[in-house]
Amino acid sequence: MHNASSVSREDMLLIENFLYQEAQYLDDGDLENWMSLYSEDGVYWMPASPDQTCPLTEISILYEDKLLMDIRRRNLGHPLAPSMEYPVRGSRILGNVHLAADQPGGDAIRIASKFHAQLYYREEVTHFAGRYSHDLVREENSFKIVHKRVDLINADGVQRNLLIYI
Amino acid sequence: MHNASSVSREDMLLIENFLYQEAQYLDDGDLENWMSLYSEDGVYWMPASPDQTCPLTEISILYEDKLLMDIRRRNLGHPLAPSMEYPVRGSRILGNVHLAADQPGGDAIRIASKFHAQLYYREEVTHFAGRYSHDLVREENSFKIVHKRVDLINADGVQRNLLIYI
Amino acid sequence: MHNASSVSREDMLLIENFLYQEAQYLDDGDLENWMSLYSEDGVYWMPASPDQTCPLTEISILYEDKLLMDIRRRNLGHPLAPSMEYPVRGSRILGNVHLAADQPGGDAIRIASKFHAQLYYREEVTHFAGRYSHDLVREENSFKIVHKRVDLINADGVQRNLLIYI
Amino acid sequence: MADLNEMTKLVEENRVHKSVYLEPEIFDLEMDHIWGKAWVFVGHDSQIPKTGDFYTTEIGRSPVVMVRAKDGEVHVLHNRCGHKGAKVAGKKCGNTAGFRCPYHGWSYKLDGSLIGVPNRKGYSDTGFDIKDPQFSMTKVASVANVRGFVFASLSADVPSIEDFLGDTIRTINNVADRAPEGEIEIVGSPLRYEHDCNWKMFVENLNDSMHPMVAHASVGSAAKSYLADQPEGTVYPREAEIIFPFGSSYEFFDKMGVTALKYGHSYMGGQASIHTGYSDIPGYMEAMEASYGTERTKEILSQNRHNTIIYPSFTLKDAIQAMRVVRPISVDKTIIETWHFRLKGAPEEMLKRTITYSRLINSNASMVGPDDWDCYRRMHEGLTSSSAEWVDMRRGLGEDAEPVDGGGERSFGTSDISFRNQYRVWAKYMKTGAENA
Amino acid sequence: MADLNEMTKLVEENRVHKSVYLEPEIFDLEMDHIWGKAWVFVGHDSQIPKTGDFYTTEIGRSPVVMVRAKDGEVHVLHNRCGHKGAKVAGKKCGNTAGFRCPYHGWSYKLDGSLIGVPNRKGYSDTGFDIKDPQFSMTKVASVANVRGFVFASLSADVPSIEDFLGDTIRTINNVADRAPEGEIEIVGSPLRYEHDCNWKMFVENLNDSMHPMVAHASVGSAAKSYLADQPEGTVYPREAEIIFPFGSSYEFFDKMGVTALKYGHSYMGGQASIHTGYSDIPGYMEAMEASYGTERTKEILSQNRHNTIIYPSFTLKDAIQAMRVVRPISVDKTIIETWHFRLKGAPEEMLKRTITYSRLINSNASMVGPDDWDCYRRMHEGLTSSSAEWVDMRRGLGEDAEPVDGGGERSFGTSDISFRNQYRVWAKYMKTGAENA
Amino acid sequence: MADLNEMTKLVEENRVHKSVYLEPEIFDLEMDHIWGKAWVFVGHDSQIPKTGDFYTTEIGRSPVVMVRAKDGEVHVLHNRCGHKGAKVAGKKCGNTAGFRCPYHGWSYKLDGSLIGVPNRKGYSDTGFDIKDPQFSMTKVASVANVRGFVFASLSADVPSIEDFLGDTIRTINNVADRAPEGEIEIVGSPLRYEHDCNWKMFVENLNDSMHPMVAHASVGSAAKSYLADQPEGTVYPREAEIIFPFGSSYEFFDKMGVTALKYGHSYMGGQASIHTGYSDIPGYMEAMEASYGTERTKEILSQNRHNTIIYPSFTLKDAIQAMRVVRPISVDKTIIETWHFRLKGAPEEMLKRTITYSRLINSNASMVGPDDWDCYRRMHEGLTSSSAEWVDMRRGLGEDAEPVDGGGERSFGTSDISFRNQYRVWAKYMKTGAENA
Ligand code: FES
Ligand code: FES
Ligand code: FES
Ligand SMILES: [Fe+3]
Ligand SMILES: [Fe+3]
Ligand SMILES: [Fe+3]
Repeated sequence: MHNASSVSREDMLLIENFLYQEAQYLDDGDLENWMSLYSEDGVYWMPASPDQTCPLTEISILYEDKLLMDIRRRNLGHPLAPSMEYPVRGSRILGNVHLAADQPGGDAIRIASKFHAQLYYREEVTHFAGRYSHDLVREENSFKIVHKRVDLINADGVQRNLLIYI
Repeated sequence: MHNASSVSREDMLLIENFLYQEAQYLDDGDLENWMSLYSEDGVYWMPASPDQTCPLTEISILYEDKLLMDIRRRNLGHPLAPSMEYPVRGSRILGNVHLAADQPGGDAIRIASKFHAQLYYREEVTHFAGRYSHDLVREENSFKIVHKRVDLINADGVQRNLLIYI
Repeated sequence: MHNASSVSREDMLLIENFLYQEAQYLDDGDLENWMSLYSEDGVYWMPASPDQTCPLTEISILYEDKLLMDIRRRNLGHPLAPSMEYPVRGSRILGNVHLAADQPGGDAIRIASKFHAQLYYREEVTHFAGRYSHDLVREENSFKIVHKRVDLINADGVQRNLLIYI
Repeated sequence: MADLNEMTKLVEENRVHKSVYLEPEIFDLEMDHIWGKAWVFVGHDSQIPKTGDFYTTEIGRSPVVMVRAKDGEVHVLHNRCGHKGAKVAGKKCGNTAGFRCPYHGWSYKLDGSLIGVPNRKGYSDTGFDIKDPQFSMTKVASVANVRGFVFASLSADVPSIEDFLGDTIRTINNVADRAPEGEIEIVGSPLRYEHDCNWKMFVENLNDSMHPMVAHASVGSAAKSYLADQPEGTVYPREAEIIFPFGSSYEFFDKMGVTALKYGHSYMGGQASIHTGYSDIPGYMEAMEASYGTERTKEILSQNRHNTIIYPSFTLKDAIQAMRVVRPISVDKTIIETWHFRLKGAPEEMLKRTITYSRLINSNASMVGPDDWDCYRRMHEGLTSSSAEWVDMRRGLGEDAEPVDGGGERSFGTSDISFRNQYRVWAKYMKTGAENA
Repeated sequence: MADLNEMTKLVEENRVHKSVYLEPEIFDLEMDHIWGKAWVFVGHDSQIPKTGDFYTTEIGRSPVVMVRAKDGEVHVLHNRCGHKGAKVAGKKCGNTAGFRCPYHGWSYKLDGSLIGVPNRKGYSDTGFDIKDPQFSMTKVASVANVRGFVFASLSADVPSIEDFLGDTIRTINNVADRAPEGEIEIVGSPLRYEHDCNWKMFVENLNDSMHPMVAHASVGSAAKSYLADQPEGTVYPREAEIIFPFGSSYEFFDKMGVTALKYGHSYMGGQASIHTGYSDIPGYMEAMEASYGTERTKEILSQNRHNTIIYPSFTLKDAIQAMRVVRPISVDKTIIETWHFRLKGAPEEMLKRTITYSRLINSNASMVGPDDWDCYRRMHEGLTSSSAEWVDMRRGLGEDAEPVDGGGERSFGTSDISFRNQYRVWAKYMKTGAENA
Repeated sequence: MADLNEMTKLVEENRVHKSVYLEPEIFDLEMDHIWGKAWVFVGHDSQIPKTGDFYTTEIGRSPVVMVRAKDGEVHVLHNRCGHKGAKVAGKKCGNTAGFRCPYHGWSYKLDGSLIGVPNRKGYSDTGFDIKDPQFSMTKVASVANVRGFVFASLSADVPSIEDFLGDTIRTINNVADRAPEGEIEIVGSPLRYEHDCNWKMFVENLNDSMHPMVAHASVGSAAKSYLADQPEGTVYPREAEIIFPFGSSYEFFDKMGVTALKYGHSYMGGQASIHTGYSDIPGYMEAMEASYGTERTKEILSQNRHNTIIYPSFTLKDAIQAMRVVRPISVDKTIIETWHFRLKGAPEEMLKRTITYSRLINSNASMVGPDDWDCYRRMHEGLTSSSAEWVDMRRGLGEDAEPVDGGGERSFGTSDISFRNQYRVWAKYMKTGAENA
């Protein structure tokens, strides 16, 4: 069980750069390398309402394991997909990165941060904002994501097309 | 009187986390804890024009001491307020945090930063951007805010509803 | 040729503050001081398409050396310019600052970052987002910018007036 | 445009005029003549189980609130204050002892009747009567509750709900019968997905079985290529079971058939649908047979309809516990809400499969929904062309559709018959309203 | 819609048709028939104290510039270049020796007359005459300056400003008389607050005293609960003095009364207003009596009007040094500007109280303004309902309003009489324009 | 508004009515009567060098695709699927073996003819004919290729391209002749710059030589002040060479002259333009003379036209290798695309100068473009004024323009003759379409 003191400043810097790397892969649409940051049982979750507790019995915008990540990787930019005839370009900014108050327990560290993302698609820029919550486990001299939760401020609001992870 | 050298890297990190904490409380609409970050004579100021010098003899968008903060805390989400029937959800990002060039003098440190905030309210996301200026005094091993100034880039522009501090 | 290890944490902090300073000068419309951050042969480039390789034989949104920076400095806010009768106010946030994977070679360090900028002009806020790439050379105990590349996510999209560097 | 007789000229036997998708004036007329006349889906009463529970939505452009009154009855009220017309309930849903307008404090009972007028003496000798309906939150003209599915019409002059639903009621019943306890229950908040298209493009698409194997080919091939890369004997994941049927052959869909019904309704399949192949979920059959016995259970599960359309506002499937609600916003904006429900008495696994299905198919971030979105949007982009005035819908006109017992006409699955049926009814509505549609 | 005779049908004795708030065509007509005919508030001449000072704004949809000319006279000019029509002055305010259009450089004197045309020979033998008004920045047809308050009308065919203002001039005079030096002075830039509603909803609300104790109840109760938690004998803060009156009783407001005047104007109170209870500010009485003597001072301070409405564009109070300007943008967008001023010769403390008041009540971030905003918005949301066509305004119709000296009719404070008065005038304007309104 | 006879009333000899810039209905009519009738620039065939290369754009509101077919021929097709009208090609440009609609998979040859209809048997006995043009991606009615510049008209009833272009063809030829190989080649993607103005304001401005020395004065003075601060004998930078001519005197522009042509076209200069003073680029003359010989080279380079307008959609210069395309979006939105090209066989330095020029003048971030933008926007802001109905264009009416060989009338450079010419033609188009314009 982690607390602020148990994560060294060096580790926080490593973690920040690790999160920047993840954002960079998504900005570049490089899902192959992006997936490699997730552990085998890693999961990406974007709830469809604030404070949603269960991804299995309530609908989410996204809830994907590596199986679906891999299918999505193969689908991204697919020549047969009408929606994929247009590029998606992104710029994600993370801020306020800090050790989360609520820790998952076990050997995972939960890092909370705020994000603003802008995606350009079909001549239109869409804004996304909210809170990231990354559960990380140490691996060699880096980390793996076992769980990433993305809480949009408008999770239960009207949504537009989303073709890649935020 | 402070200058860059007089604030240690350790303190800057503490300060950054302190500011992130403040943003987090506002994102969560937790005004009770948010107020606790302000000193007894702490003040929050959002001018209605750039370079406004006096909050008393010129109109501001917000200029509140702890008295008004406390009334606002009690009003937030009040069942009798038409405007409060809808949640406000926010994501505030601070960037470019640095020791301000102009220091207030006395034992306060002025920290300047940039912010982008998005608030979701009534099915609509509103963007706010500008500059924060926090005057902080050390208290035990943390800080208190004695003065926070929020300069919107459109301070003198047309404003929409604002139901919580930025 | 630089790699992550070759830039000390102290330097990264100096660099971050250097980049914040640049953003601050632009937010303030202070082109005189902004220019002083560029080396004599310093260049600012905003391509008109993603992956544009040549600024000379393909059109760019901006490609300016110190000559043009200086003319622009003198033009900014010029009383004879119809477009300059209105102020431009900005808030630029940099995030994900890190040593770029691709290094320019020589004694320059390439720092990559993400930016979100909002400019208020003519009663309207315009959003800009994308990736910064700064090539820096050390000078005394600071740095100079020899090359700054600004890749907008919508570089090849429809553009609106832009009266100052992003 | 505003001339109603013009409307019928926009629909011919084998095509419709592009203006039905593009003209704001026509959209305005639809709001009155279709959405103001037809029975429109409002919600499911399991959203408001307790007294005072309410849910707010719109019928066309009219804000309404569905509320559970003391007597347990479900009311659908106009969400408009009888004083100066402010919208009374602002929340999506909640629970209250009664309604109170936040502007001047007029208060209403859960059935919408006005009970409180502050400082009332100001109305003496003005002809004001607290009982006068004009001052209440009036009840929506027609309301019906079918197995918990609440439909309402802004018009009093409507066919009976039984006549209106016709054979689609068998889909509704089947959906509920599939619950061992014979009841369903809405779970969680919906997906709300904004489409930059006219509402009718979405409705047509529901029974358009010429598009899945083309517009949704990519996700299927991505899944196949993924599986191809897996080691021998990898267990076939549920996701594949959900994704692959979208790549079913034309023959498969043609055999499934499509049935066009009165009032613009239609459904695909009957005995078989793209969901027929789903693997059984442990414990479900047992629970069903315990409730219904073997015979009835077989009977219930033998019905397999894919996308029953209850025109213009609603669609559901038998085999998947999700329903979609059409919310027209403007001539080129439509919000599609997807709601999910539990089959009471069934294993939670059923709900989980539905949730997985809907995330993979209906979510704005799925690998299916955005491709449909894109096709609708392309229609808007293409129809602005000066090169053509009409949209063709002749497919299947060459074959005689055979009558189906329970009503309607059945044709091969990839026929345009459901489109033609929708527009025949559309033209009638636009000319005269529901009664003779 | 465009048929003017239709307009009068939208207003009945005890109600108005919802289309007056919702129809873009009606808004367009209002721009011509009301905002193009009535006297509209432009600004206060203390905004432009020095020669060459200018301030730009709009009258309806016409950009204008208020400018101080050499002779010290205040002109209101159409902010439109006589050449190709470009807006000449772009800034909100500034100082200049003359106006120069930045497109082709035509230049104008501060009174709008054209004095410079570059490369002029190109106009020889074209009938061009530099004196021809069509080439100048023409003066707005009617302009009047009342104690520094500048009103203008786009129409030449208007009643005299005295006739137009009628008894509201006593509010203007009182506002200025409350300055020991008899003059006020605008301070700082205004609050500019965007409302997603029709401008008339805001104007009605100004004399709607049925709403404060309901729509603004929360901030009062929050303040009370705060005070309850304070130790014994905590000094009663000024903020409470400002907030609590919004919770005043119906009786209080009824006693205050409301007076409806010619041309749609009205005001509440007279002897008493919600500001009557304000504590005195040290030094103010002394300054007043030094200027006016005891008698006259008492007389001045005895007038207490709350929200005098000068229809359609302007409202001010006697006791608070703030004025609000109505800026209609579209049928459902209205910008409200709140300006603040100093009473020349009064203690700075007076200004500070006004600033505090306005921040607490008028700011877009206050705990009062957003609740009004929400009520207007809810009216838009509710009025789209197909369930009703009319908005009721019968309150007080049962009592005979008594005539007031100085003109107008007075009724109890919570009567709808000011609304009815506004719409009676609205209908006249829409039919014929100001002259016979 | 929709009455076409009204249109001619909006244009008088020396002025036009402001509604031509402000009225959405008029914009809609323009889309049909001008952009639907005139020859409109589509693209340059060097954008699609190889078989299967395509480029998508719009003619007015019609999406089209310019494509290189097997035979090397360039087709301009309606980018609309013959099935249900979806836009087929979504990319800005690309290469393909044929077109395939992503909705239901209908496929087309590069000439637009339909070749694939999945599950086709559903169309048996429906009168469906794969050869029927209504099911194809139809060819745009009129297409012409002039030295690689592709023009098209949505109407078949058009004048010949030669008749239409008239003397502007000499600009096109000169632009290509300036390439030693006699051919140009588009380089890179364009600048796309959104203007909040009516498209006609931009078109007028192209030959408005009363504005540069005023609207663009600031950048020139900034450059001068910069140079003044440089040490003696600083080399005169190319940027100055580009910027300074915008400050040229009225006399200079008057001497340059402006020539108005049939169909609304016009150009400035002839022998001299603001680009005449450009320094030579090493190697260019040699390359030209090697190709053309001295005489012909001199002849080619002696032609100097500044901003030839091919009304309504296109403008180019002789001496700068950039062309601008007008894309009207709505009554107050216009996208200006600037494309750049290489003179085949010329030193790369020529291209570099053009790129520098365009960045300094045409970019949305230049110190020139935003000032033009601002002037157009100010016209919109000013024209809403109720104080005037007309926009004056009388300048130069006093002088008799003399006929020019090659057609058209020439007047002094700062005359409004090109505006008057544009609106004379505008009125004809609006009344009747191109044939008699
Ligand atoms: S509008 Fe509802 S109480 Fe007045
Ligand atoms: S438009 Fe003002 S000078 Fe031409
Ligand atoms: S719309 Fe193109 S194939 Fe159906
Ligand atoms: Fe589909
Ligand atoms: Fe109020
Ligand atoms: Fe120009």
